[in-house]
Amino acid sequence: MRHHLILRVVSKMLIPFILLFGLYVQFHGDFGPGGGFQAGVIFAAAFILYALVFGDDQARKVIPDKALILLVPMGLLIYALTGFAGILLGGKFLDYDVLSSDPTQGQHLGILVIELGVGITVAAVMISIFRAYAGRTKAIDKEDW
Amino acid sequence: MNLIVPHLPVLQVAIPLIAAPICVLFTFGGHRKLAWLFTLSISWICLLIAGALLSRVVLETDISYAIGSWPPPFGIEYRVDPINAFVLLIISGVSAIALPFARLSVEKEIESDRHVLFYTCYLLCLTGLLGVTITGDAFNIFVFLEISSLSTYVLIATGVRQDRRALTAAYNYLILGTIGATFFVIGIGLLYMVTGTLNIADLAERLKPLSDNRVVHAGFAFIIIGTCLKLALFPMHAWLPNAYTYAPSLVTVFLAATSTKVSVYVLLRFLFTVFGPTYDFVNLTFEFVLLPLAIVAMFAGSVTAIFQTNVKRLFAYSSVAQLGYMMLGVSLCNIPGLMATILHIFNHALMKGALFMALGCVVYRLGAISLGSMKGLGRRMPWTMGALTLAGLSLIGVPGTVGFISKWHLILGTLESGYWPIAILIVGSSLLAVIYIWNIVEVAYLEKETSREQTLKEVPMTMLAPLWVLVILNFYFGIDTDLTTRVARNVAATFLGGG
Amino acid sequence: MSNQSALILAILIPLLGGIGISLLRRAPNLREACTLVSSLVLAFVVYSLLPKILSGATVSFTFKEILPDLALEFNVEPLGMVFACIASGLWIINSLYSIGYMRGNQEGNQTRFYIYFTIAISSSMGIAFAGNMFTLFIFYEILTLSTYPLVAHKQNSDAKSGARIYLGLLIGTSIGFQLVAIIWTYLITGTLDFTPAGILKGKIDPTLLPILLALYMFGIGKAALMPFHRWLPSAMVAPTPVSALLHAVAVVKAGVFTVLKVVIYIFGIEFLSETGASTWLIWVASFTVLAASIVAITKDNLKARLAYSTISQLSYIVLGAALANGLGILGGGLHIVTHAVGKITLFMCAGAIYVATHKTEISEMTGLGRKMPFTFAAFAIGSLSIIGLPPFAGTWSKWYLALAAANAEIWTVIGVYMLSSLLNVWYLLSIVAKGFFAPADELSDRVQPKIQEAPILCVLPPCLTALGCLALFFFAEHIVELLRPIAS
Amino acid sequence: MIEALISHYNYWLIIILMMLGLYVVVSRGNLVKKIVGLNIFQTSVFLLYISLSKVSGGTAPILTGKPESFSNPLPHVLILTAIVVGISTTALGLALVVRIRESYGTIEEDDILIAERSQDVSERNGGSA
Repeated sequence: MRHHLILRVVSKMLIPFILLFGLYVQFHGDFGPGGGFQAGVIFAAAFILYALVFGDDQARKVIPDKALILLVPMGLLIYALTGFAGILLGGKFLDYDVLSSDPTQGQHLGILVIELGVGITVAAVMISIFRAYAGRTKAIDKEDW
Repeated sequence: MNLIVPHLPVLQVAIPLIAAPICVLFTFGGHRKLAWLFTLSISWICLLIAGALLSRVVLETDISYAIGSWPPPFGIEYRVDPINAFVLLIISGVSAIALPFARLSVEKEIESDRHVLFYTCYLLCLTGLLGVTITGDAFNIFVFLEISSLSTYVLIATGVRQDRRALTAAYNYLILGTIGATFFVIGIGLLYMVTGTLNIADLAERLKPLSDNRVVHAGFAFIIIGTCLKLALFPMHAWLPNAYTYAPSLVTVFLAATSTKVSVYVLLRFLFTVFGPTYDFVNLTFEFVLLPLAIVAMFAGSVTAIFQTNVKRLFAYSSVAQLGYMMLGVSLCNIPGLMATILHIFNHALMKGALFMALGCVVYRLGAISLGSMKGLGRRMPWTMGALTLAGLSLIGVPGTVGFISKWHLILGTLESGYWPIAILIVGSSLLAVIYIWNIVEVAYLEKETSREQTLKEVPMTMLAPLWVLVILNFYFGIDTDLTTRVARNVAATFLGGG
Repeated sequence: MSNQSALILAILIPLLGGIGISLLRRAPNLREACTLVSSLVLAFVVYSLLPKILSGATVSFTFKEILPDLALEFNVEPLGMVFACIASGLWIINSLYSIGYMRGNQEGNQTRFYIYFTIAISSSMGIAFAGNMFTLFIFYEILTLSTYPLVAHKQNSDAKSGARIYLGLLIGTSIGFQLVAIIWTYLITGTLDFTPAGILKGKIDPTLLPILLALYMFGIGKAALMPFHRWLPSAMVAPTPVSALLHAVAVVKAGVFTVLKVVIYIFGIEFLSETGASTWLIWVASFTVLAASIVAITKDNLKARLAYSTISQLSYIVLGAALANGLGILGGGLHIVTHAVGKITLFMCAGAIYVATHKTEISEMTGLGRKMPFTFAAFAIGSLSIIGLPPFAGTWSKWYLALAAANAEIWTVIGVYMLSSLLNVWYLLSIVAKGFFAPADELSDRVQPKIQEAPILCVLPPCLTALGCLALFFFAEHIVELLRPIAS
Repeated sequence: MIEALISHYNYWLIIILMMLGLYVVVSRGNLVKKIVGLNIFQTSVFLLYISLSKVSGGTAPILTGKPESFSNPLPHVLILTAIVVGISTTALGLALVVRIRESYGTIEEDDILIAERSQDVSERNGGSA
């Protein structure tokens, strides 16, 4: 789609805002509607849009495959380690109360970290799924579609 | 110790869960071989935890663990009682025994660049199965069920290197499994609609005054059908034979020994803990749905097995029949019958684990497992075929093996309910097992070998040792039945008394 | 050596022997020595128990409770003692004979043969000493399975189909009927222990009693009651030592031994005779006796004829049990011994003829007796003993069985005994007569000019057992003494 | 009667959707269409949960300090999880379809069955020969 000028310009303008909105949904999730799942998908949407307009190879330069493989488990690890932190600090698994001296602040902190982990994993997984399909060599002829 | 012991219930699930992403990291820096070792050690840790949990619930009392310190009816509760501690032990035990066998088998059957992801999926599957078993929250069961199922579909599809039919098998399982899980979640939703709770213990309490509510009936039906699809009760077994046949050996061993058993456990949980045989509609289900289907399953599975030429598929159909035995025990709804089911969950894991592992050894050497290719194998691979024969005897239910113990209780259960024609049917279907086992024995020992098999050697020790551990357990628990019958009796009494 | 350890050793020694054999598989001489040594040690151990049992002591040993109230339990009582003595004693002679036969015939897979033989003997010991029906059933099944490789030894299509029938019938009846009967018994009585007066009395509806009895009797397929007798002729594809020891002594005797045990200790003789539940069995057994004898006459294959003769003789014992009186039990127990010694002689002779001439059909054996005098003499003695003529052992058992029938005042049964003895004369002595007196077949003489006696290890054992037939006639009183406590 | 139909219109819609989805899964031979059907089926369940959590007159479950009746947030959370499960299933299913297309050259169930049956037959003959 290299020659679709309008598309390229519009998406170049849009992508930063999509990312910003993703971050908003991510970090505002504990006060209003939002959270890691939604944010992750929005975040991934930005990268997918980029890949669609500028090509898969270009997108791979932004986030290499290796980074994705690293990011997927990273989010999960953040989640699980927060859970274990609860145990280590004397509470139960995923107990946010003990994360800080004040239980309310602990809850706040806990849910932020957890959602961050979720967001990272979801975004990385969505991009991986897209890449897994888009990156496949053409096996289907034009006529077949 | 204080850091570990009170948290054992959650560690049982959290350790394999966190191990899965860590395992992915082995893709970096040429540590691929370590993935297997890592998975193995995680499995053994899980086994230790399960053992500790079981000994605690058997000797002391049930354990309840509130995730995130949210008290039970509101937060997610992990609840360990003898039945699920027992199932936990089965799952982690099979995994711990199967993994030493896995190294060579996986190297042979799966491309080397996929090993790390394969073991990651395996760990996720383990997490899911353990989670389904340990959780005390109905919706959480669904989540873990899907974790295990999704990873199972992937694991089955990795068999594509051997045979492309693994793909369609995984696809069909995906469709049917998802329908089953969705039915299950509809049922949960309907129950939630009337009770407003998802905690199993709480659900049981709140359902008591609602036995005439039609939404409850619908929810019950959805849950039963959903789990029966997952546990492959005839006629909802269509996904099972191909899935077992074309999956890699390790996956078949693990799935055959654990995944359907976990679904049986879920069914037991809902039938007895949540609803209980005091409800009329539950009793009607036993008598008019589960009992006839179980009997048909026993025969349809065994008869189909007799005509199979692919030995893996043969045992897959035999699994359908064996699930019939388990469901028969459930539907009898008396102490020996339920004991038979619970014993058979354990015993069948031992015998099918051993059988599929022996077939895994055959695949390792031959690459194929049709009856025709096994001619004269008894001489070339005496230890493998010996193990196969002995585990087959256990499947038939020869006295001194675990199969006999469960069959004994099952027959006792039918006679106690006065269904003595069914007792004869049970006996008849075990005679069918004699036929298909003996088909294999005859081919392996009495047929002349073809020239191709002349150069065959026995599989390496690392594959034989786990196989024989399982075979010996088949006999050990056939003679020393203290542990198994004690747990089974305990559970059966709670289910029937507490319901 | 304490009594208990003797009991355990009796079951373990053959197994240890089996392990020894598998270790010595590369050295045939040592391997066969191992078989012989373990048979000797086993006989020594078993016979060391004999004086204690004669003095009325009991030896028991409980291993492990497998199912609630059902332990793996062993208990030595007179009937089991008799069975163990006869099986272990004849194993020595049969070991000698196996060596001669297997080498003389150059059979393959000899190690496997000897190993499974030891397992079969071990499970026979388990059956003999079982303290409850449950333990007995376990060893009964092990015996079936361990003899399967022996029956299928030749691995050709004949062996395969024969072994299939063998396994199918024995497993089928035992799981299909016997197991159901056992579980039924357990359900109504809560125990399966062998108790002298039986355990069923007063616990079961008398109208159901014949059904339960039928489940047991047809379930014990090894007793070869018609119509479940087909496995025995099929099993004749096995090498002759197997037919001789297992299918004339261990397996079939395990069957009738179980029948006696069930009748005495589960049902109780008194209870059975009071209710008359076993009347139908008298007729089924009588029919089997006569029908099998008649079939035997039609068989030209020597081993097949002997197999049908065995079926007929086994039903003598079942008949003794069905009469449900002390004399019947006594006669049955005695017949286990006398028939065992007689039949093993006949089988070993058949094997010796096969080794020497490779002949299996009776019609080809004309005049052989003059070339193989020892073999045929032993055969003649064995036949006479089975027919029941003095001075051979079979006389006594038939005597007691007939007395039992008279005691029960069922005269037809005496008629059956007499008629079948006449048929015995026909189908057994005709072979002897053919061997000694018929003119030799000249054609076969020309083809195979040098027929002579089989190797010494094949001829000596039948001669020994033939002498045993003679000796038992004079020592039968001891066996009767041993058995009398259970018959009263 | 009409009253019952109208007052529970959400359930009727959900049931229709559910059956439609299930029917597509069963009746279509195209593997991708099956997955679409599966998605419709799953979505109907999501709707079931969400519609049952609605409390008439309730607000969003955000604490404002004022005593208000608010809708039950729990089903939304549950369905969030279920949606994730659904996405994973769809992704995996489609991945399998891609691989099936690569090795069988078709995504029509009938053609695949024919190919598999001939494979079965050749295996059976090869095995016994």
